[in-house]
Amino acid sequence: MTSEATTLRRIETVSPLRGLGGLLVVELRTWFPWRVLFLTIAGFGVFAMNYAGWRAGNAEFGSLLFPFFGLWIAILLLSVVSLTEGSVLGEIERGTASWLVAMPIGRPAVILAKFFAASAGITAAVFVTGTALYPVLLEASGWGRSEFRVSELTEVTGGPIGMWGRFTSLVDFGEWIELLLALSVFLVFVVAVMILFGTMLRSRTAVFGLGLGVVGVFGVAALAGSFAAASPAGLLRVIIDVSQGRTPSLVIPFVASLLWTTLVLLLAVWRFDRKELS
Amino acid sequence: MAIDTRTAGVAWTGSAGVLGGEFARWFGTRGLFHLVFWLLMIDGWLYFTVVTKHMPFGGLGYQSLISMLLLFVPPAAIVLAEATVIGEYRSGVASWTVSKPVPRWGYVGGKLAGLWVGLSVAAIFIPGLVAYWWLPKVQPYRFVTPEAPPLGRFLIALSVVSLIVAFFITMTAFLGTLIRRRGVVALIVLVAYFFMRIPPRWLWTGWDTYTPAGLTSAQPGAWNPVAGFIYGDPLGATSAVVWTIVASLAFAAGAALIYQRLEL
Amino acid sequence: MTAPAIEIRQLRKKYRKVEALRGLDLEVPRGSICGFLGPNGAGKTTTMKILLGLIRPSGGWAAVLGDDVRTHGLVARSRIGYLPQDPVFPPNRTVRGVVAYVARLYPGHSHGRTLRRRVDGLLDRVGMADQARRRVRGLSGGERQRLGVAQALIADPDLVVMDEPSAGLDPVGRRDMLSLIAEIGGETTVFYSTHILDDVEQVSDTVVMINSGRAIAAGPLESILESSDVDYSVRLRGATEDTLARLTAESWVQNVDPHRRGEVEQWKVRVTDGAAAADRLVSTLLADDGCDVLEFHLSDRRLEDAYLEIVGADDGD
Amino acid sequence: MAGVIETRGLRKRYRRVEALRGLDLEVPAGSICGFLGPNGAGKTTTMRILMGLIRPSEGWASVLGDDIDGNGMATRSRIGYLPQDPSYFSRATVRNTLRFVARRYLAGSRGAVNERVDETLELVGLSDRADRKVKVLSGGERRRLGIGQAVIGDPDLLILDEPSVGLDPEGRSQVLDLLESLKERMTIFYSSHILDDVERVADHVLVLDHGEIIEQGPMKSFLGGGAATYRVRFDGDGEATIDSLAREPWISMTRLIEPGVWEIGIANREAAEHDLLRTLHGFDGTRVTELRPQQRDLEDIYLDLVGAGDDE
Repeated sequence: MTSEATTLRRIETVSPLRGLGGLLVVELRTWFPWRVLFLTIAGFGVFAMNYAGWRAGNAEFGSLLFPFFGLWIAILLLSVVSLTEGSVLGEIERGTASWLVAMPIGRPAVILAKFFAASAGITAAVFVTGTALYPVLLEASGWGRSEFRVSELTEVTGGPIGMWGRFTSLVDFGEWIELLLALSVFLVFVVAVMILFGTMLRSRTAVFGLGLGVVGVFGVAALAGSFAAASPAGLLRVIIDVSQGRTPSLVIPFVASLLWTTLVLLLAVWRFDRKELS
Repeated sequence: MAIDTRTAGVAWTGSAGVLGGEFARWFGTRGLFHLVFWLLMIDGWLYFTVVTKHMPFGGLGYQSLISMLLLFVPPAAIVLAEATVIGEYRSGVASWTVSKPVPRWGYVGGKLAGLWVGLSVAAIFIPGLVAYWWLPKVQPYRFVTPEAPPLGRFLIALSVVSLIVAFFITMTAFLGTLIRRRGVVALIVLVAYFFMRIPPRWLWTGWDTYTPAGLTSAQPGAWNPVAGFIYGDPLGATSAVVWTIVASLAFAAGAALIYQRLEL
Repeated sequence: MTAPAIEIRQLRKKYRKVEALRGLDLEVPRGSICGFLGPNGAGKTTTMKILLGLIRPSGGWAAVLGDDVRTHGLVARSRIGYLPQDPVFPPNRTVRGVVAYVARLYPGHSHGRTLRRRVDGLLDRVGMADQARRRVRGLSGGERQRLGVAQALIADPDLVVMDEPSAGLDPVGRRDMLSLIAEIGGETTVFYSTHILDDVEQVSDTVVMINSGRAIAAGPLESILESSDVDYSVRLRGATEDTLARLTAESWVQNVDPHRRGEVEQWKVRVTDGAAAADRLVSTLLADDGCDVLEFHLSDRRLEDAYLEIVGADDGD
Repeated sequence: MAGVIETRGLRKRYRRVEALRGLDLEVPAGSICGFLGPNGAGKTTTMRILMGLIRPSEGWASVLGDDIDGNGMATRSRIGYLPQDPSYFSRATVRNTLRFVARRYLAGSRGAVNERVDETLELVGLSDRADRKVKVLSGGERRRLGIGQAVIGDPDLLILDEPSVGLDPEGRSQVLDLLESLKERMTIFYSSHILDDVERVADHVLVLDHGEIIEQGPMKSFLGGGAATYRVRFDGDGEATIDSLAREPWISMTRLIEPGVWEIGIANREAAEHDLLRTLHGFDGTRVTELRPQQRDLEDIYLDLVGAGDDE
């Protein structure tokens, strides 16, 4: 090693977040640009399908916004679970995790890099799709009847629950952004849960199955309204209320969900810290 | 021709070996795990809802049993099929298996058939029949139609659910051998599963005839056809059943053909 | 005339940009124990994967025990036991379960208790008897390798193909592997690749060397080892520089290939005139008092020397 | 001077299997230490404990003076580690992987880091593969990348788990040369099953079996310094030379094996190495055509220690 080594000093600082920067770059590269592009295109595709059918059927505006929203949320939920089921266990199985952790890298940094990268990727997809569609929705809400049947969304549960509601006018842009934020925070919560399962279970299939289960439970609970607002399901509740014309306060479920997410994340960090990497 | 009978003989033993291996796993630890999981997931939850009238399925008895099977088993089948087909390809277990005297179609066929039969027994038929046994013992005050449906129609309904599960297993396998990336394939098939529940009919009017959507999607205010069938409604979209079978066989054949050309 | 165990004619294989096999010709007689040697990336694994029908050749032809691997691959594989390079087994099965599962894939396999006894016997042969009930998931590299050998032999194959069977095995394991190969040789043909050439010398009767996709040497081990050159191996310690200079200056010395390991120097001295060397080598070496000769003798030509020479020559031209 | 690695009573239990049964080892600073032992003896488990990947069930261990129970971060920045079958970021190229590792160990300008990366690529012979994706590398090339990423942080201690498994003879001797050249700047602790390679390069040896150290010490003591026997071949029958040699004080015994070939026992090796050939050559008349030390090599000694075929 030539003399130039003098300009390179050995790292002395000791912190659990060492290496977060380098790891974040690597993890972000798995999400940007391809996965974000994939999610955005899926969002546009679903909207385009809805829009074409809606224009043809000349039905009320609600039957455009509402099914699109239901479908879009469902696909984003499925995407989050499918794309993060391998984020922790995949690396452990391949042996990359033990290679990383043997370096002067904080174990918490490995988990946080995965969480921030996935959250950034998904939030970007939600906001890119959401903001791009807003002008189209605004124009579309200018005509067409304004009452709708909510039952189409509830078909997810397979039972005939008829509920009628009115839909007055499209929410203004500020409220639209709040809706997107609520959706993003819920998805970020699901990311944290998937990462936690990754540090607790041993097979990716189990993580995937449990992930779908949790998303299913939260989704059904939110629709049935039986969950208290102080939970991520409360966020879904808000999205449904807003799209039914009501304007509930977003603060409580928002703060509650951030607390839930932080708690789940800390548990994942603690679990990974103690995990035996053979 | 002598040689071809030899090839046939070897192919038969190899394929039977793979299938036997899968069944041995399903009648061993893996099957037991699934049985316990599904009894809790289906019968446990149904009992909870029927007794406490808490959840949306509350108190609807046999129809909600069929709906729950249609809601929960297909995603599990998709996840398991993806883990088997792509997981074993990526880990190298597939390459190891077909280095034995096992034809590739025998490997793919054995894996898919093993998963389909195993999952159908552990997640559909046993939990379904167990529910059929205990549901009438719970006071049926909330049941839409209290008396038990005829066992024959009930079993046919369970078999149709099993066919729908076969559709999703083979579709995942087909896309899995084509794309071979775990997250993406599961996502595509899960979205398809979602469209089977709420088919975008404005997009293509053929949903109800050519795909399982005709069996799983519920018209607003009515039961999905399979749930309705157990109490005498005609299955209606019999063509959907036929096409589901045709599609499953086509997907399975496609997966086997693609696997034939794969470099392992 | 019974067909040879392996017959390969002008085999070619091209991955996207890389040409792994460039017209390989190879023949392994029945009942022989053939060492398949070559540097990393020479095409050994590609050749074996083609024989096992795992990948398709881009050109040429290959047959195992008379059956063309492309048209009658299945029949061929029903007579082959294969141990891939770093083998992967279904993680949730037990060690005994894997071997029994493989047995059932082959036509004419035994059943029930006889199969169980054969499986346990073989596990004992490879030193895995007390691991029989362990799950594959927790095995170490060496243990996986031993399980790999057992699953390759369980179906009494006529041809055993092994891709670096002793990689990751400890000395005891390697010695057991060699005695196992020697034992099954004779009625079963063994075709195995390895990088540990001393092992090949102890057990193989034929050798095939491959480099960048072509066979560069093939034949009985003795013919490979013969060589016209006269070489001395010398080990010295201490200040050896001027002794080296003096030696290379000698007329009867063609060249000296020095290697340093710790304080000990290992030289390979190629001489042109054997008689002159016998006379004057010792006195030349001892001239400098500061350098001690620990060992010197006519080098008994080892396969590793022949291998490095043949591969070196092939890379050279 | 305390050893670079020290353990006292190190134990590790996995459910039913006792992987380590009270390990007491010491690796002297500045040495190339060969860590030998059968498959499943606990070598990889030991290395993983030293790297903080898994926790010992009992006992104590220190690496570079720091107790491993601490968070071990500071120590890990002075250690280069190559796991048994390493895997890296699937999408990265060789250069990016090395740059990522360098950044974890070294602070400095981008230029300085790139220069260090190029140097390491040169050192392990991967310069022409620098911009290839890691997943298309062959087994041998992956092994070289493994050694490169272990060395790039200029560590004080190198822990390598079977660095040359799967390498061809040429690759193996390059690894030996590389370890040789690194010897001055760092202590090297590596496990291997190819004992004549270890014999050539290691100067300290540890033998582990069934979770316990059964022998450890400098290579010399391992190969048996003391008494040495030599086999000498003469041009003639060598009778006269042997008679006069027998009178030398440091010759313990002489024995005829076959015409012209004698076995000579010598009290101490140093004298033998310097004087034996010179004395023999001194006698005119017969000529010595062959001199071989009858030394049991490391593999023979290892097989005795491990009790070849001791599957009790």
